[in-house]
Amino acid sequence: MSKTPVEHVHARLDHDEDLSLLHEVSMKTAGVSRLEMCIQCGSCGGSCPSEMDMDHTPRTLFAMLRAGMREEVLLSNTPWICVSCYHCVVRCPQNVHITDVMYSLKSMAIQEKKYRDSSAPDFSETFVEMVEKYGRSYEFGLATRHYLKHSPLRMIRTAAMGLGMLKKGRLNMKPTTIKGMEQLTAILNKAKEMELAHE
Amino acid sequence: MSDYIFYPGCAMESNAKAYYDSLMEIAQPLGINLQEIDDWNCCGATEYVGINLIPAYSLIARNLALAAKTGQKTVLSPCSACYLNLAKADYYMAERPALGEKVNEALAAGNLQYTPGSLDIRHLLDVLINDIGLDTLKAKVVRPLKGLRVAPYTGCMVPRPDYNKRWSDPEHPTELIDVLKAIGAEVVAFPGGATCCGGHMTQIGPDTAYELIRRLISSAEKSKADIMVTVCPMCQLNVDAYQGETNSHYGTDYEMPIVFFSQLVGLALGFPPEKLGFGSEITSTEKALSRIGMDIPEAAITEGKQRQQEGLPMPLCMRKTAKTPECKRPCAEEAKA
Amino acid sequence: MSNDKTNKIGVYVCHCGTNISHTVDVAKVRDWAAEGLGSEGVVIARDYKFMCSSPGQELIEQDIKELGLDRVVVAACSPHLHELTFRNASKRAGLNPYLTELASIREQVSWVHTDKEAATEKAKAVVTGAVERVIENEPLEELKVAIHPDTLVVGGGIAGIQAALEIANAGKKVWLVEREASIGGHMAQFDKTFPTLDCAACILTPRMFEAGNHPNIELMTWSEVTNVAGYVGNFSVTIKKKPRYLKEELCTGCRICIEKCPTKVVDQGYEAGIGYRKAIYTSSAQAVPKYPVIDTENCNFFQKGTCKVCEKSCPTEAIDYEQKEEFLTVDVGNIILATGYDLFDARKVSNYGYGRLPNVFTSIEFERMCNAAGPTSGDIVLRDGKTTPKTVGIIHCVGSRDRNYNNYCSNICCMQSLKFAHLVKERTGDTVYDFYIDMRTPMKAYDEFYQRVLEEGTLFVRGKVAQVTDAARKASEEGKLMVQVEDTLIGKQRRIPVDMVILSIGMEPRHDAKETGKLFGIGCSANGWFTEKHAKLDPISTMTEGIFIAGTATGPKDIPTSVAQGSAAAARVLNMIMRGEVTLEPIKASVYQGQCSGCRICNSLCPFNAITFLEDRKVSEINPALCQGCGTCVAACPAGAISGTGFSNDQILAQIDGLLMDVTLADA
Amino acid sequence: MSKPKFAMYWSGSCGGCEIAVINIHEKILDVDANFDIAFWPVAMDAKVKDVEALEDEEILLCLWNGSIRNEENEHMAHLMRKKSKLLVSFGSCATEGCIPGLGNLFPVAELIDTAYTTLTTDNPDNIRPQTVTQVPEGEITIPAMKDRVHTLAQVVDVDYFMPGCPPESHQIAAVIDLVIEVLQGKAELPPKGAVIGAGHSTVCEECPRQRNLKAIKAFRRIQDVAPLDPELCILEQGVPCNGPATRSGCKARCPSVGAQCIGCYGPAEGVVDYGARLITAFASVIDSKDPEEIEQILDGIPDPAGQFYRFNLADSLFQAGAPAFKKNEV
Amino acid sequence: MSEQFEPVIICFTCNWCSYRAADLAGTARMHYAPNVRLVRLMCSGRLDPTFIMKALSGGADGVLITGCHPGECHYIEQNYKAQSRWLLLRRVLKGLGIAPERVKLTWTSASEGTKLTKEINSFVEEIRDQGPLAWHKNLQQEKQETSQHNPKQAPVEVTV
Repeated sequence: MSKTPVEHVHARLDHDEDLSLLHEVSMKTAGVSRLEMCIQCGSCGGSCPSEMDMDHTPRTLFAMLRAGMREEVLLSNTPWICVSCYHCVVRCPQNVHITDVMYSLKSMAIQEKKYRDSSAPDFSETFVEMVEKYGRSYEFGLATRHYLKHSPLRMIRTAAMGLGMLKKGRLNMKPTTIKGMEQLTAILNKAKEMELAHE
Repeated sequence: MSDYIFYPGCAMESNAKAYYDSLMEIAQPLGINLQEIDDWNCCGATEYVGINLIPAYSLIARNLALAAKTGQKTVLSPCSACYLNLAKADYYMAERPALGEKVNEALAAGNLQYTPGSLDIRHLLDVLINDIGLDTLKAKVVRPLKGLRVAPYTGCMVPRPDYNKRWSDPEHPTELIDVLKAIGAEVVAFPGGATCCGGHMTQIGPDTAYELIRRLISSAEKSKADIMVTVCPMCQLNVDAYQGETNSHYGTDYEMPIVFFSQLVGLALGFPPEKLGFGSEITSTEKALSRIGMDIPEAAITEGKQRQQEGLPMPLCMRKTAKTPECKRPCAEEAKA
Repeated sequence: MSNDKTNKIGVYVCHCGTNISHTVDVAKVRDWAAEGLGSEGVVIARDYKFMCSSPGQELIEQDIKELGLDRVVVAACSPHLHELTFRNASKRAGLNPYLTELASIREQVSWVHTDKEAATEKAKAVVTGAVERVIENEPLEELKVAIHPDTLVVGGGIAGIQAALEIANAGKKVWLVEREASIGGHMAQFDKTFPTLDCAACILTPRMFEAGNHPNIELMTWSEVTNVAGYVGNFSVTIKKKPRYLKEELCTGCRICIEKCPTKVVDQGYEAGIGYRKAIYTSSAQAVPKYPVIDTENCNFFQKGTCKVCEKSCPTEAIDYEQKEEFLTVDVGNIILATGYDLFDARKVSNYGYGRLPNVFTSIEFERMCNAAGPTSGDIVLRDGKTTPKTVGIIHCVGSRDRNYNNYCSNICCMQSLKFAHLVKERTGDTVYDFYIDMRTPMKAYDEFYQRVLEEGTLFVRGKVAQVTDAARKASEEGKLMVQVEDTLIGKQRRIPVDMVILSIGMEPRHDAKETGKLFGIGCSANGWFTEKHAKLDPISTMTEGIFIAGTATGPKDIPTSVAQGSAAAARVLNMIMRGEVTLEPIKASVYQGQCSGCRICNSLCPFNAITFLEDRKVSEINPALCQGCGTCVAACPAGAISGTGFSNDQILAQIDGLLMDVTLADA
Repeated sequence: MSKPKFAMYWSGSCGGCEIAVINIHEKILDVDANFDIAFWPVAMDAKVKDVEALEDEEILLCLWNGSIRNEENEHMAHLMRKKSKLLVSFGSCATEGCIPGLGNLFPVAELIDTAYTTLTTDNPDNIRPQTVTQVPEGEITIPAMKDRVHTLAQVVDVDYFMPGCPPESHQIAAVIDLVIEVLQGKAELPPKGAVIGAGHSTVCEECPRQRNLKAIKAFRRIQDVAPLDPELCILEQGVPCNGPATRSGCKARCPSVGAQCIGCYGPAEGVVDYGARLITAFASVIDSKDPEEIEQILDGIPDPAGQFYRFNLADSLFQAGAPAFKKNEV
Repeated sequence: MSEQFEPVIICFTCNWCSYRAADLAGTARMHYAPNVRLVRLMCSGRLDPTFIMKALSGGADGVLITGCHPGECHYIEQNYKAQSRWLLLRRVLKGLGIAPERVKLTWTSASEGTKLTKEINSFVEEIRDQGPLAWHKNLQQEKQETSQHNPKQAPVEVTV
């Protein structure tokens, strides 16, 4: 049975202050995350345009990271609702790389298969799959596959729009493949061998 | 003629063809010489970074490595997300040397290499303002868009987080406003000018996206704009193509067209609409265009000045105080105008 | 390296209990000193449990007397701890204190290394370095300088006024220089002062008047210091008196000229940009001195050549359009800088909309608005000048505690915000929201004031406001300012509609603090505030002797602290004056003029202006009283003509030789 | 009474010092009048064995010019030391290594290779000189090069130093006058180890140019400053002039005629390392705090080691560049 | 004792910042490599390049220069002078074939005992990688060769 957040904090504190989760996320973040510098002012949560659909504000999430609440953090929908608008980043008085931390949390959640709604991770994965296959994004393929799997109903609703896009030449039926696919694959394969966990 | 390494990005080939077409038209007369990176690949948008870090940055860096090979220094990207990704990779590879090393290790598998800091990553809007210049632009205008009320929609990923400190203000950037004024359009006060269109949420969390799209369109409506103008393929797609869904979600009947700024610049430079990709929008621009289509006055645009009449005086505009001469943000008078 | 066998050096190795001896083999170090360094002149080497104890010190004194030691090396702790102790011991035994050296084998060896063998070897090297160095040491005498009894106080805010009055009341003369037309500073702009809510004018004006009329205070307003020469006890200061375009000796302060002046301009100074003044003006009716000045940029006569209404209306013919700036040079013994602060420019935080959204005000605008003598006669109204707000939001930390702007807490903003919350409640009964990150109310009666404001019903929201916007999302938001914030105590974003927003803006160093620092030879921290000699133990002194500092020039402070510092700085100055003379550390540079080529390379290196070029003899000279002993000129002199006591080339080169002796012996 | 003996010897150097001595014109007659010239290979024939035959310290005054470049130089230095009462290190080569000292930037083999393979050398068989060669007449030897150039004082004890490349003739004349006065009992010798025939301070002391506060934003070559202000300090015009660190005594010859001082008189009195004085002096007047900008300014001094140690390398703290020690590295 | 090369490093400190940082490192019992020996100056502005050359030519393998952070100099701005001198000295060292990396400049405030410790440890490793400079040894060896010179060997009769 999973513990409530409060129980979890207590469980953690009973042992010792465990900052390993915070550090893990920090290490996995591009650039210098400065996550440990958060002063819990809430300028991120206040700035967020999509906060209304999040289960936790980014600030709360950072506090939870500090408290080592791994399950709760990874299961949170917050990173998936983040729209990458960077408002929080420019307003953060401590210059925490908030958007990039959200990306890190998503990748951790995907790795550990910890998410409540598979739609968003699937979308990202499908997108990446296409890019890895062709070297370019392939919206038509992406949209059809994603909608078919996750919201066939919406596909019907948006069919007219999609058709319009097709008609106006804004949706390519066929993917474009780059010439250097072999090179790109070699690069990505090498990249996948590496992790940015230790410095 | 200034030379730029051109990174168009995937959208320019598909849903943002209008952006591509109009850019290709206006580049020549404005003196922008574009050299497309040979065999560029997708930048990964906002998706790849959320899956696996090193591959995501390696994917971006392949483009940087290819661009650096040309020997030129400046990369021009018209797409906001591409611009941000390229700039970010360049910045973080230097800020976090471990990342830079690993990405280069991956690039080496494809016989490529990139030294962070060796390229200038610039957005089309920045190049237009700072390299070409508003004066040049104004001089080329043959059909000022007088009477067209435009809502300047810069979006997020151009002015923020602004790794290289190129933009006037992260919250209320003035660049797009200045360009639109230069081509004679009437720029309305649009408080949401740098807020979010919903990004990929139209795909994975439409309810969130509809709200953000609604805020934008209702704000543009309220400010009596005929048309919204954007610098970003994603913004254009979301506001344009998902406007119908947003309407049905909220039971509204908005009809707010949105086009790329290059399209309007093209019109002002005298190109016919059909060469600039007009007609490919889902939300029709017909009504908006008709406001300038019929009547093309020659008169120069004069900015109306409003005086403080009554009550307490407003703070001085930052542009007018000597202490911060570099300020470019809008002042009260302009906001009111 | 000198092998002057005539030296008699004593080396004393301290165990420091076991602090040193647990890692360093002190006996080995002692034996090395006695045997290995015998050829260098070491005649005695001892080790002892606690060298700094009385018996330890007596050991040294005894050896100096009995063995006739002429140099002493104590291998113990850091010189910052006990250099003075052992120098005094030598002095008691009749040896010049500067012939004693400390070798730090505790902080630099035993405490930071674990390998006993390596630590012992290093300790030997450190001791050898000290022995070689001490051979080159020279006996030094302290310098004494007489103190001029007059004092210069720069800045006529509350700290400067306080300092000037303290000194003047003690019977000593003060030159009080203020660059504005009136003294009083920022405090004169305020309405009420926290936490007691006294009216600022009621407590400040009497002090201003007293300073303006004190027989021992020479008040120089509308004046600036342009040059500082000399050194502690003997400064020569040039003051520029800007033209008021009015003969002070004729002006009665009747204010008729002000009344008659036809030109009204927005007052960006005293009225903080929300009120107006004339082209001839005083900051307020309580200005000290009472003389107005003409603002030439806005004066019809200076701009267009016509008008002269002030001249015509003046009953005493005091107006003088021809007046020029004057320069005055005064001699003083000490200087107090009380140059104050600037306010953060709220327009930089564009998400708060100041400058764009009319009903966003800064704290200083609000102070003027609250003030009964201010532009609204104390009415709290919106920018339209008439509407009373129903809901007011107050935002803390604007420009403070934020790496994008100023990365420090501005100290007074929490209390200032609470004061505003109280004033709004008291005068309008409005709903007041107070947005804070952390509530900082540590001083006397401050937290009690917070309790009072809580009681009065102000609504506190813990969260840094993300933005203030007029972009309505729904009908209920139309026409309001929306304060968007995460209420961090519930973890949800809120959009709170208000009519008026007050930004509690922080303090910044004066925009010209760097130049002022250069003028007086004092430094600024990374944030731009003046640096104290010691942040805790000597907060009102600077690195330049005879220059003291008070009030917000060193960082954000409230009024009581500024006043206390003004008094403290005055006490230090009086202390100097009473002493009559001052003793200076003998670590100084000097030019051997026979060797100086007059190349003038050193001339621009000294931040304390201690080096002068003698045009007649074409050589440079160093004023020992101004020299702070940094040694930069010594290192720079291409002719080797400048030497520095205490850290001479010979001393340092010898020390390097000593430190490397193990290597060179192994190579031989 | 026989006249005291005088000698002058020329080792690793260009011969300019000898010419400078001749340039004292009729003063040379005073030398002849007061001294018996025992050994002066440039001026008159004499054999080493004649010197060897002398009593120790029989020569009163020996002016030694030239660096210690080869084993013969060294041998002769020991010989002349033994036979002379006063040994004067005469000129820059003897005193600080001078231009030959720049050879210390390279391994000696490389120097020889360069000398015997340059374009202007006609050496089709790529021959190298050998210290010992068998010829029909027997075995002939030539002195071997030493690994580095040394100053005279690094090899033998020296009584006085006289700097300059070459020493100015008026200074030579003054020194000769002094020695004669000493001989006549009218003056006393300076303390042993003293620098004679030069000032204590540096060239600026004698330089007629106007000097002000210095704040340098760019260093330039003198030919790139056009026109050079004839009245103003050359360093202030951005030209790295070695004058501020170079011993006075030459009457500021170069700066007075519009050329920067290149430092031939070596360091001022008491200075440990000549180059260090220039490094610190030039760096101190750079008007910038930004490392990048400073680097840009420093680019204006393209060869700092050469500029600062043109004359003084062999006598500097380092005495040589690292390549000179190559053979010592495993 | 292991076979690894133990460099000797001279570290010049400023009386107001880095020397106090070293005191702090001691008081806090932070540990660092014993290869570093400190020389106290009143200010990094006192640092004469002669001292660095003396150290390197006199047996040290590396020199660490420490001073107050830019803008925090106790004597206002003398640390910038040290910076310029260091930048020029590096170029001279390079010209003499000595790796400029053997002389490093780092800013350390009085409170940065940890930073000083870190800088010392990493510099010791950097110099260890550089290997011995052995300048004094080289000069010494030559001196010995010079003085051991056998007069019998050389003289060449110069006859014309």
